[in-house]
Amino acid sequence: MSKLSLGVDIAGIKMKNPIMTASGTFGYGLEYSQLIDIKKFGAIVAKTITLEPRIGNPQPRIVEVAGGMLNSIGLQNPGAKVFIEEKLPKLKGYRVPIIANISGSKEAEFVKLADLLKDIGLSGLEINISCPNVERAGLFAQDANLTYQLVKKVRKVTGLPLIVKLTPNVTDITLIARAAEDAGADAVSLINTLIGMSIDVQTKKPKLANVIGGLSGPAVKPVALRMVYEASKKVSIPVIGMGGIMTSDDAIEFLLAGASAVAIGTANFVNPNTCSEIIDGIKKYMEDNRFNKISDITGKLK
Amino acid sequence: MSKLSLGVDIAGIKMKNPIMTASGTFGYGLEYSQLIDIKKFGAIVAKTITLEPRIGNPQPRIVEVAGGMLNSIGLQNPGAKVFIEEKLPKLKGYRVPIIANISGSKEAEFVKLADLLKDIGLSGLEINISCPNVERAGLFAQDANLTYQLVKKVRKVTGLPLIVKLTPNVTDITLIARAAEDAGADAVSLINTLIGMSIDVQTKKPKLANVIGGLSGPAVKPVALRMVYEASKKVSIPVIGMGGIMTSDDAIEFLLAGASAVAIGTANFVNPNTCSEIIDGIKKYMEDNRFNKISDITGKLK
Amino acid sequence: MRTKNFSVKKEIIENTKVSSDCYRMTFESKEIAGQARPGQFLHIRCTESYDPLLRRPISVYSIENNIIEILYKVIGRGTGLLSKKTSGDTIDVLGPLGSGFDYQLVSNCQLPILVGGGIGIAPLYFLAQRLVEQCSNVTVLIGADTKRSILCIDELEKLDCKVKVSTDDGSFGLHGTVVDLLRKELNSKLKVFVCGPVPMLKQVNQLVSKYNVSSQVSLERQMACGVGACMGCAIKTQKLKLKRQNSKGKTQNYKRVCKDGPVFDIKEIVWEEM
Amino acid sequence: MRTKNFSVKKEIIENTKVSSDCYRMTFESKEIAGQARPGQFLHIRCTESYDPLLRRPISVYSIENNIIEILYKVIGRGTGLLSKKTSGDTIDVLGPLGSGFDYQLVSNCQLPILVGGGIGIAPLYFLAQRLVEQCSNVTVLIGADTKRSILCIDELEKLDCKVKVSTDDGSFGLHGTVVDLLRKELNSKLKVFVCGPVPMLKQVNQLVSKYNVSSQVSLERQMACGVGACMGCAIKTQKLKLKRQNSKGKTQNYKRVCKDGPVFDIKEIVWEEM
Ligand SMILES: Cc1cc2nc3c(=O)[nH]c(=O)nc-3n(C[C@H](O)[C@H](O)[C@H](O)COP(=O)(O)OP(=O)(O)OC[C@H]3O[C@@H](n4cnc5c(N)ncnc54)[C@H](O)[C@@H]3O)c2cc1C
Ligand SMILES: Cc1cc2nc3c(=O)[nH]c(=O)nc-3n(C[C@H](O)[C@H](O)[C@H](O)COP(=O)(O)OP(=O)(O)OC[C@H]3O[C@@H](n4cnc5c(N)ncnc54)[C@H](O)[C@@H]3O)c2cc1C
Ligand SMILES: Cc1cc2nc3c(=O)[nH]c(=O)nc-3n(C[C@H](O)[C@H](O)[C@H](O)COP(=O)(O)O)c2cc1C
Ligand SMILES: Cc1cc2nc3c(=O)[nH]c(=O)nc-3n(C[C@H](O)[C@H](O)[C@H](O)COP(=O)(O)O)c2cc1C
Ligand code: FES
Ligand code: FES
Repeated sequence: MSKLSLGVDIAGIKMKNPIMTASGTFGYGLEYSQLIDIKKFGAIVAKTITLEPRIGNPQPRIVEVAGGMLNSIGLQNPGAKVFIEEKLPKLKGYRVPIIANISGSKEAEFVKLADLLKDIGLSGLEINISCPNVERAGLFAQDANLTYQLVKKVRKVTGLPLIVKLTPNVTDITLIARAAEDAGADAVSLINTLIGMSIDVQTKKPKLANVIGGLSGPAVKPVALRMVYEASKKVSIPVIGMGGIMTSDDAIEFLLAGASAVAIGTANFVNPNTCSEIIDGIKKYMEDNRFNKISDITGKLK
Repeated sequence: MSKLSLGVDIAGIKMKNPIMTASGTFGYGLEYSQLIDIKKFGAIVAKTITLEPRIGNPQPRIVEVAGGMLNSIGLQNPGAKVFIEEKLPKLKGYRVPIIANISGSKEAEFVKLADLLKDIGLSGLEINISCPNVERAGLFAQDANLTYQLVKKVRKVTGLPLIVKLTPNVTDITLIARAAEDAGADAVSLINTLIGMSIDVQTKKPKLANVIGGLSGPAVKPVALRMVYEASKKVSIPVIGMGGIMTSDDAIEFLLAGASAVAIGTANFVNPNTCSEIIDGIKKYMEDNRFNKISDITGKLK
Repeated sequence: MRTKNFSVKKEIIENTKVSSDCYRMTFESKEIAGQARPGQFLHIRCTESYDPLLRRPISVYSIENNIIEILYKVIGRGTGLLSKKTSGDTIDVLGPLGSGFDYQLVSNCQLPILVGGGIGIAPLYFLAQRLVEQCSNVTVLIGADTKRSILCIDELEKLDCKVKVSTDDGSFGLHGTVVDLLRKELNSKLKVFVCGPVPMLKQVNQLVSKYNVSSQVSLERQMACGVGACMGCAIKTQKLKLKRQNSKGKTQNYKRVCKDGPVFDIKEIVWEEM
Repeated sequence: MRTKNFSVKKEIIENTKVSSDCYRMTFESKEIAGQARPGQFLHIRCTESYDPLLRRPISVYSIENNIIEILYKVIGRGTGLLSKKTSGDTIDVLGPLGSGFDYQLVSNCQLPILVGGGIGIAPLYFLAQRLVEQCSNVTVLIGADTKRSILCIDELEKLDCKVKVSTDDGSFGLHGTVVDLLRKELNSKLKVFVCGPVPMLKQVNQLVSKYNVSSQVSLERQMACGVGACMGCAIKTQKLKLKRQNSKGKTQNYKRVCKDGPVFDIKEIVWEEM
């Protein structure tokens, strides 16, 4: 009998299992440290950082909707300097691959950030070109050409495994995923949040101060799964699937659809043990199905 | 004190209230006739018909997901002839504006259908250029240019109020809505379903025989609302809002966001009295807010 | 043979566990009681929340003095939530829906035989209630996995039905399946009414088609509307040779389990596609 | 002053209605009891379903012998579902979370005064429990809309607190608001602890800022994670002049209600933005 392993190698990032945290839902890993054993994770994706600190959007920033939530945090973050000097050293203490996630409003910011982050012991770099909560019109990831240009430039400055995080708010996700691949991305993450809105009929105002926000949670899962399925058939780099994963069965759906790893976001808020339970659940599924490795599941949809 | 009226005039269709049925969720109006008083409705939008009868997709065609459902009915319908000869005469009995909904895979089919349906006593014609369950790649409504061309051609043959039903599976809904308006549409309906997927991890097969299907129900509401909000700011024709409306508060959210009328789909399955309850709820809301007409709500988001 | 249907909210009288995973629930509804026929079902909202969202179809198990009874097995979240309800809680029901069994045809020379696999017995008990009013030779075959999960023997015997039981593990009755029981009873005078899991129905189909025995089968299918509007439950059917050809075009090949069924002539079903 | 926090599932001991819309729930948790400080809260999952999805923050109301008690008002679906739970059901709780009141500073020359509007009394009772251990002059001001909705007078009096009540309709105590009660008590030796609806908090702020009375306020904010990870609850704050300037950059202007709060110095809050 051969040995069961949950290990995966995503674009050179060696993970002991395919479970990652989704950026922005796990802070810089410290907040959950009392509640859960972070060492169990495959990788930690830190919250998006920008070159300069950002104060984010006004309140209210979150609102619950059926099967999910809308957020308009607005990339509140302490900036690259604080991340590098204060957050990262603590994160490294977990001995889990750490993936930084960066964003910006101009190509040059991404490039500068990627450059700053290249030799500081990160396992990978995710570029968030799909956050709906900053400037509305014109996410990079809504345009294949912009995506290509941006990824190409970031690629030049970093030797880190480069993950490009895509938005579901597009007509054809495969075009954007292909553009990222063509420009040299090592993996794509999908999905970021769907753009949504909610209104308080009593006050007649949007429930989010920012009017629109990003939808996440179980409500988006069918869309996310479909996009992972579509994209993974069209690119040869690994796809990291996310969007509404709450249980190990959800995670396995993404793997079957073509994901090589999955990230857990909103579920952390509902049940901080989600990641750990999913790891156990996948292991059991593999035993039940006599699978030895994650690649026995990935893309094995019948 | 002036008189409260829920009446609306959508592109020349005079409705006693802004509540319509969403195509495909109410059959041809007959199935629900025992359970509810169909005469109360603002308008009935019949299930999509095609030129020739269609048998639709294989089973399973529906699957429940968090806060919603996926369907891949595949436009099963008895064809134009049966609609005209058998269904429409019965529908007319309700003395409610009847809007036919048509689809096809080629422009010529739409044109021929529009022509067939023009002088048979319909109150309006909705063209479904956004059904995700027929041919996958290339919904008309995913391309502004195709939308423009098609609407232009249909416009030429019909004098009926022409409603164009759009898909949410696009990068920028405003471009498509504008294309429809420019081509002569009298109103746009949005949203049709979001394309989604669900997998059975035990059998490793998609839960829908057709692999992908359309997501509807409360889960899509935030996305639908955002699109109605965006589109209604960019077009001057009325927007008919739909997507996850379950309660009168939901309906009012759509009106505030910019819809001139709303359609109820999946909610009919959950609670056949939804439409009726929503009509009552809107009336109460108007009384509480001292509104006299629906246009006091439409687009009045603060 | 259409019946009227209603949308009602009723107080639950009782909701009791009757086996490891089955429950019986009763509520009063004059409307439904006045209309329901065996084989029809109720479409039940299991929660006010939007998750799970859709109603769940559950057969009418019994009607006596305007008291509606259902017998249901806890499968997933919908039925799980149903089982948590207690007397006094409200239940939101549409019904009676669907076509029901065509049991009026049973003449003296026909022997009604009811074949229920597992929870498939649920619609058959109501059928038995009505059949015993017109004939005295009602046979019911019950298949279960094991002794503990056999349902309603006592009730059926109280109706003076002839009851035979099979269990997969041989812990009660015949060691085998309900199809094995049926095989022994087969003769051309039988009029068969079946409900159960699809593999069992397929076996019954093979059996009865050999002998050309008149058989009606109650099918299950994922449903959304339950009233025939959404086409979610439509299945491929074949036209019955016996009946006059219908000229309404291709869609006549699809029938809605919720409205045209759930009971079909066994020959109508395209079994390869089930 | 960080406390450890836990994720526990516990059996509900009791869940009883205490007024027209308020409930008290108890469960045992050694872990939480060992750590919880007044002003901290629990993040409670109200249903297994995904609708509603998020947890709900509820303060610790009382701790005695490892029994945790919460007092909550039914507002919407989350608290509605909570109120349906019965003893024996399981409750899924994270906690204790947040900073809590800084009540250790109370010296002999300070008069602690607790000001609760409506359900805002919930975290204050636990504070009173702890304060009476160190001083004997604890005053509690309770504001309610009407007599029937006044909470915990008896319990507070049992702790030997001085309790004063106001009602909006004058049906009990002072005809007015709890701010009117506070106005009468004001003197510079007070140490104020407030919890209640935002309009009330704003009035308290105006009042105490005039007199420069030390005041801590417990805030509410929609929360997702509850542990400081998502930034969903972050509010704009102003640096306190008293404390050493913090050089960590602009984001220090935002603080998380769940982690840096829910208790803040009243001067920290940018009240115009609340
Ligand atoms: C006409 C009809 C009559 C029925 N009568 C009875 C009865 O008397 N007693 C009884 O115990 N069961 C009956 N069933 C089956 C019952 O509807 C399902 O067991 C129930 O819907 C499962 O729901 P769940 O939420 O518990 O399980 P889920 O976790 O939702 O699903 C478990 C399985 O049940 C099936 N299912 C889910 N939703 C539906 C749906 N809306 N319609 C059909 N199947 C679904 C799915 O195929 C799924 O694989 C009947 C079904 C039909 C179609
Ligand atoms: C730190 C803290 C301590 C609290 N302690 C208590 C307490 O001891 N007793 C008590 O009765 N109430 C307390 N609350 C308030 C309680 O959390 C809300 O009443 C509850 O979340 C309402 O949820 P619902 O589902 O019943 O209502 P909903 O229908 O969801 O919402 C009604 C209103 O409640 C607010 N709300 C909804 N979800 C949240 C959320 N996750 N966080 C904050 N507000 C929300 C919204 O602003 C909304 O307008 C506390 C809140 C906070 C932040
Ligand atoms: C509160 C919140 C904050 C988020 N912040 C970020 C972020 O900073 N950067 C990013 O790339 N994605 C961010 N996301 C998106 C998630 O990483 C993830 O892509 C999305 O939520 C879908 O996954 P889920 O449904 O599991 O949450 C955020 C999501 C939430 C809910
Ligand atoms: C079962 C089902 C069948 C549908 N069939 C059609 C159709 O035939 N034509 C069409 O234009 N839209 C169809 N739709 C889409 C609805 O009209 C509506 O746009 C969508 O479901 C969103 O609204 P809802 O969330 O209220 O259901 C269908 C939706 C469902 C759920
Ligand atoms: S469930 Fe809608 S047609 Fe049968
Ligand atoms: S609720 Fe997530 S940071 Fe406070």
